Amino acid sequence: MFIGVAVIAAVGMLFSAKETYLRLLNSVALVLLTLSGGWTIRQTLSQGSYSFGSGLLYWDALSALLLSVIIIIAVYVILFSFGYMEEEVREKKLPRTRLKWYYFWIWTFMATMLLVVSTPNMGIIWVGIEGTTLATTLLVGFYRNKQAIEAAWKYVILCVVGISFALLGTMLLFASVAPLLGQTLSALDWRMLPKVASQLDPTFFRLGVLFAVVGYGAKVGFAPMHAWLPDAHSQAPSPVSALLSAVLLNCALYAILRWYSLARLTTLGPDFVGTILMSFGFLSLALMTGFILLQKDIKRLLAYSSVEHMGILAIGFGLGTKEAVWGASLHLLLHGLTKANLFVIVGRLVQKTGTRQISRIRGIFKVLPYTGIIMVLGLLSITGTPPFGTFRSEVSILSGLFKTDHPLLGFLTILFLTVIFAGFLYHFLQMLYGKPSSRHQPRESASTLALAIPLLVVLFLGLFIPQSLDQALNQVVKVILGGV
Amino acid sequence: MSWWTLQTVFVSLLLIAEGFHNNALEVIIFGVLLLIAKAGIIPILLRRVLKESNTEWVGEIYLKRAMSLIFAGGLSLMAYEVTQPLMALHSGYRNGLAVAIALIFYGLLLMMTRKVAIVQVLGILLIDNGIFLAGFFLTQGMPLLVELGAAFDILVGIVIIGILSKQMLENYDSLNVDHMRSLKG
Amino acid sequence: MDELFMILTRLLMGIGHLAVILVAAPLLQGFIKKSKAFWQMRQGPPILQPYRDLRKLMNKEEMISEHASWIFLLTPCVVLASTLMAGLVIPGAWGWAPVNVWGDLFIFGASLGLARLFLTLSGLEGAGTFGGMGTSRELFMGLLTEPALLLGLIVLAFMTETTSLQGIITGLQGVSPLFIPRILVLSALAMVSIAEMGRIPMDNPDTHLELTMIHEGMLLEYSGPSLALLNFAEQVKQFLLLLLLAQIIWPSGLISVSDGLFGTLWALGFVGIKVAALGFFFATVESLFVKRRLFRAPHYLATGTASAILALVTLWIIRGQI
Amino acid sequence: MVNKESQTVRQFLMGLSIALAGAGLILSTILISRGGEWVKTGLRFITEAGAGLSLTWKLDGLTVFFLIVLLLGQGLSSLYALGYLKEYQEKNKSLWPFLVNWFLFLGSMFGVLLADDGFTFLLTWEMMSLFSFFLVLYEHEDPANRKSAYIYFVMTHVATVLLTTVTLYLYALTGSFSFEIWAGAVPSLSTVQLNFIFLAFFIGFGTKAGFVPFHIWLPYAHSAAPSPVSALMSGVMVKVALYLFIRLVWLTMGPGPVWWGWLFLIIGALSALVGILSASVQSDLKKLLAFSTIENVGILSMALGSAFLARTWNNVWAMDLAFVAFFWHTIQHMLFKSLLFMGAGNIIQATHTRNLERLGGLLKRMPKTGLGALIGIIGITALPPLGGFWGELTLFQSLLMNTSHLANGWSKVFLPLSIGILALVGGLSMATFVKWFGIAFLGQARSPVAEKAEEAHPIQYITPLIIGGIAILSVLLPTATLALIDLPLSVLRPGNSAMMLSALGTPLNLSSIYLILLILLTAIVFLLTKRSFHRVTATWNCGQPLTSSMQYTAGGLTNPIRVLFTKVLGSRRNVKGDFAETRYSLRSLTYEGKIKEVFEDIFYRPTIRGLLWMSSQIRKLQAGSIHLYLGYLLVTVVVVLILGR
Repeated sequence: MFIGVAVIAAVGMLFSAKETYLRLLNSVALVLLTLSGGWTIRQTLSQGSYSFGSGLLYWDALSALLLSVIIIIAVYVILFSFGYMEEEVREKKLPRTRLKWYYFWIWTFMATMLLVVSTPNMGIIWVGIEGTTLATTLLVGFYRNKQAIEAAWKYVILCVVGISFALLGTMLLFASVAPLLGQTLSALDWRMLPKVASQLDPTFFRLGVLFAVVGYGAKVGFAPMHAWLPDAHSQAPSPVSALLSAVLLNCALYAILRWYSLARLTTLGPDFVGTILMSFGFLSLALMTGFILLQKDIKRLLAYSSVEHMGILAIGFGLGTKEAVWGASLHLLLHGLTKANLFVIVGRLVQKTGTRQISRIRGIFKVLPYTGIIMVLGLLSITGTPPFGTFRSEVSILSGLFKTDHPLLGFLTILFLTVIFAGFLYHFLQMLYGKPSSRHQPRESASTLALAIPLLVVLFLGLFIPQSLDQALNQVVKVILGGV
Repeated sequence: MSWWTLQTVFVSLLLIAEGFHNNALEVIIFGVLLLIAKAGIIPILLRRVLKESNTEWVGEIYLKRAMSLIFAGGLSLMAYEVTQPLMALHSGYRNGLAVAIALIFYGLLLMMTRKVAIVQVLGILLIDNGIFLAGFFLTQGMPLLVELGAAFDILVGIVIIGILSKQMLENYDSLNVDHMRSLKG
Repeated sequence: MDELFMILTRLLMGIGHLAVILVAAPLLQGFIKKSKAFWQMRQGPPILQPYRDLRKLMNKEEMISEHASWIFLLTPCVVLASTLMAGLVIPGAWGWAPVNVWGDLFIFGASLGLARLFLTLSGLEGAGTFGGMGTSRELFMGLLTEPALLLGLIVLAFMTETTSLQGIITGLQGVSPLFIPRILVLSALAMVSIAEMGRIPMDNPDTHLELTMIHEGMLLEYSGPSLALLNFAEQVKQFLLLLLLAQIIWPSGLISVSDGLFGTLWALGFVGIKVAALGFFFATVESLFVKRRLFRAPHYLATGTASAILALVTLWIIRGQI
Repeated sequence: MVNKESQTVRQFLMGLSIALAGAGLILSTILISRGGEWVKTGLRFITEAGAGLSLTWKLDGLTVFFLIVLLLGQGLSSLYALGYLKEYQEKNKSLWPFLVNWFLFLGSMFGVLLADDGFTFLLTWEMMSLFSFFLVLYEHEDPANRKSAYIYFVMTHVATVLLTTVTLYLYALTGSFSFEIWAGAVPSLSTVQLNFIFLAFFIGFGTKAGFVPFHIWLPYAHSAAPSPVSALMSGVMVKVALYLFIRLVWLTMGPGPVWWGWLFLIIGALSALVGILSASVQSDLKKLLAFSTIENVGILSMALGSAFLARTWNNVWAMDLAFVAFFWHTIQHMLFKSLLFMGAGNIIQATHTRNLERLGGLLKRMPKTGLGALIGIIGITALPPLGGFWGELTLFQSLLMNTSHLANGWSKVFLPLSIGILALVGGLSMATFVKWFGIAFLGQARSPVAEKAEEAHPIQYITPLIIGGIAILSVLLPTATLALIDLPLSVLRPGNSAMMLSALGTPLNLSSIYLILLILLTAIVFLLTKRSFHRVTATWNCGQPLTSSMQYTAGGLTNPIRVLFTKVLGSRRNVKGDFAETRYSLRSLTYEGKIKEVFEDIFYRPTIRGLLWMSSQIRKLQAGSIHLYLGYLLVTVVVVLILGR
């Protein structure tokens, strides 16, 4: 139903580019989205699962988690992008008429993502992921300058190619299932699949799952297939970057998780995919240290850190112990919130200082004190410093590493995290203090602090995790690990 | 280019034939749609873009022909190697699958070696064909919904890439991907 | 009641102990000067000259640098006082020290350290070059002597299984005077006390030549009573060091009431002889050697430290514990 | 103009901090006087953090002791800050960052002291680093301070890597974070595991405590922070690190192999020596103090080492003595170091320079600060009658007892040698602090700023004097101090230690007698010498007029040391003379002495260089060519297909 909302909204956007009209329509759409989505989530969590439209749409705890992430961040980001895009228009970066296209693509994007998390079908999920790529391509290239187009081009080419492998994988899965469940759509439905998982032809399934993980992995941005990610995330308008980093990556990961949880039940054994995930995650983590230490562009910095966090998530899920998966699920939520907030605040910063070069941004505390405060919070949260929630999630992922006795891996992971922390701290200290170099010195009001809400949530979750959330996460763990 | 069109025609005809073979209507319809879309619309669109771009595209390659042939050979070996264990398939289909996967690899290789944007699009389409071929050999066609979605996605994708390449022309006035190296590190 | 009595006697004895030290110190100084004169074929000043000098200085008017602060005035008293505190732990003629608990051998060095601290500080008071020079060199000397002194005493402590000087002295009676570690320790302590007394080859007590002086440099700004006190303190320190050495070479045991008055007097005289002999010895050494450059000091004192360590090693070897 | 609002805020919040400290002290004294089993067994509190995780806290004798140290430090430095912050406020610098982080920093230190399980420990520990980092960063206008803060935070984080590793490792082994359960599981571990865990703890805490060679951050951070913060960091925070040694190594890991003790002893001696050597050639008012902190931490670590050795050679007396020395010195160093940092703070606010070469003659202009500082240097150089000495005496004694208790072996040589090293350290520290005090307070002003200096705000010189008073009290009433020390001791050793303390108290009890006698004698001497009349004249200078440039400089005063230890300090001098026609008549001479940061050059710079080189290599992956990226994709597919078969 909220998919419908999104689609309608998307179409609706095209009619007029008046500020008031867009604001109104967006707000309405957001309210509807929140209501229907929230209701669905509640249903799902209370009943364990919830289906709609004769089982064509189906949610369990995992989908609910993703759904909530999507909705929360979407509301936050879209509300922010009102002011942001208006500012862009005022600064003649964009013609006003393009605004409607902006919102059109945003909402199409939303629709595809909602489709991804609402369908119980491996095939449809592929369609949805591919859809997200297409929907965001033009958003990435929205400024239509050389760099933007370059980024968009790399983005679409790499992702489409990558994804097509996932399709191949899906076909192989279908081939292995068809003899058991018949040539019907429901053969790819993961309400059915677990029942026959143990009888799947391992040769087909193995090949399929390999293709699928690589394919979706390219979309998640596992190193070394991450190359498109920093370009796309740094060239897109900041709200879009926020959506890409905080939501889209998670959706792609969600697709992998579905395969993963299926693979755990097959004759391949629980650790087959887990190992692949962990190695991808570890590689991403290790490589990102370099990119983050020597980084000149602040938005690229954030993009690379997204890759890093995807790596952490991959490790967490790949470990497959209860604790680690719990932590990873929590981390998925927290990273989404943090990264969205950071991209939003950095977007604002870039807008005010007019540069993305870290070396040119100085003395934020003098010029934009409140932005400075939020950036400090963001820095601490993204680097997993206590008392922020990310610390807790990372600790439980790491302890998973230790419990499955990889103490050396665990040590290295902590070491990499620390190096990354050092890099972040260095860049942020450079930007926060010193002499403000920018010519114009915009003052700002305390209302800016309202932007920090997600971070405050993360902070709160670091200090105390409410019962309900814990239960929800435990359900997620059950879904992924298959009735552990 | 035209070679590719031919290939597409062939693939979709294969589908239709298959459809008649186990008289499944949707497969036929789908095959026809595919024929129209790929053999009709896309080539035209690409040609349009090409006309606007006055890029002559001979020899804008990274690898020497010989090298790329060697690579291709290696990749097709790989494809066979990968598909051999699939015992459930009878051998003809298995080899067909191998061909299909090899086709996908060729597409990737093509995209890697050529500099002109359009060729990369061709590469994508090549991969696409490969996948459909594979789908044909594996399971006589996926569920319709998925097939449709996939085809639709590809179509939209091509359209969007077309738009992009127009914009690329506006900015770089050439379709040479090699100009786009500003985003590093 | 009787413990009050005990405390009183202890106090009285302590005062007596200090009194002996106070009286004897200048005498020793005079004797040493005399014996140096003997080696230099001079007649030299009369033995009682130091007393006269002190009295003369006490009645002189005092001059104070304009840059000096209250520390400058406080120093002489503190230096003398802390030197006397050092005296409290050294067993005197009757082999008894007012302060004798375990660990008091550290108190000796530390009290001298306190004196040094104030002396060096007031060396900087004058804001002149010489004071600073004296301070800088004195600090340098200090940090070189301390390890040797401490290690030497520690070896003795190991020899006698106690860390109270009185215990050590009484314990040493049981150790043969030719016991090798004991001799090594003696040499170490002798070297140290030469440096501490500010005598050749480390320092020259008789000259005010700015290139050579260390101790005198710090005193340069002092005059009148303060100077008297500082000189007096120096003499006391010298006496204490010689006393300590003397006791180590030929310890005089605890006397008991049974010895009677004669015994006590004899002990006193005996100590006097020992210290005088040592004084003569050092006078001889001083006349035989020449002053060394400052940066030769490390080698010299390193030798002292080395022999202390050697003493330690040999001690364990002889005891067959290594 | 003075910002009224921030003034009231300052006064209110700092007052609050003081009040809290006072309340805490009273509360703990009540608790102690009530006595009871909790001293040994400990009181437990639990706070739920949701999701089946609960933070557990524990209060026992050991904790209480350090809590008292912390509260004392908090109260005093808050009192001092009350005056110190005035200047920022007059400069219209916002006080909020300072005040907020101040409270959070103190709070997290409480947390670390009370933590009873690994997770709580990690949480509070990281927070402690974080907020102290912000405090160091408070004077961020100066880039040097930013650099210092950065070095500090990164170093502590690298150390925390090891701590996190160990915590999680133990968690994985025992399935619980609680220290008790760890302690229970330790016996089942192999020696290799134990040694690894120990080493990780050692480096982790040692970095925070400032052991050589992990000390390089300390001089930066402690000198960059505002003086009250320096006082707190040097006085209390390093002690917290040492506390964790006792809590996690001594109590949780139990007796280990002998080399643990030796490691503590040797690293301690090294730290003491290196720290004081670097301090002696410093001419930066606060860096010097920071280096001396390293020295004192070294001494404390030697005490720990002696205790460890005593435990492995089960020599109870030496162990008790070592611990008495440890706790005694902990208190004394906290007092004196905060006192000295406060003195330094006053000087800095009065002259706005940290360079000794530009100071001089301050005793006349800031007499009360000077008095406090004098007490401070007597205490910190471990001279009688003040507390520093008696602590070292006990340490010497315990080392001696360890030696004579041994049947045989080379240890009987090495242990006394460590005493020799301590003696050398004592001499060096005297040189260092004579320089610190003498150059700053005595003689002539070396620069106009020093001439114009004025006495600080009353609170700022009263606080140091209060500290001095407390220090003297702790010596005057040694029994009270020993009673305080008895608290942790009763946790650390089986059996009752009260009897032992009274027996061993003798030299410590002597401390009061010594003090009184010394003062008495001084007074007598003073009275006996009738200083009838004295005249104030110019200093004798061979008849030349005396200029301030004629006095010894800070560099010159300790130059002999610099020359003697050239190898260790890696000191280089370069003298440029500008001669007239003959080389006997000199126009001008410039002297420049440099000290290499040996350890930075050996360890740290190469590591960092290597890291950056590696990352520059990694960045080459992102070359910008889409063909390359497609290549990565293809390679990944192929590799995964091959490996996945």
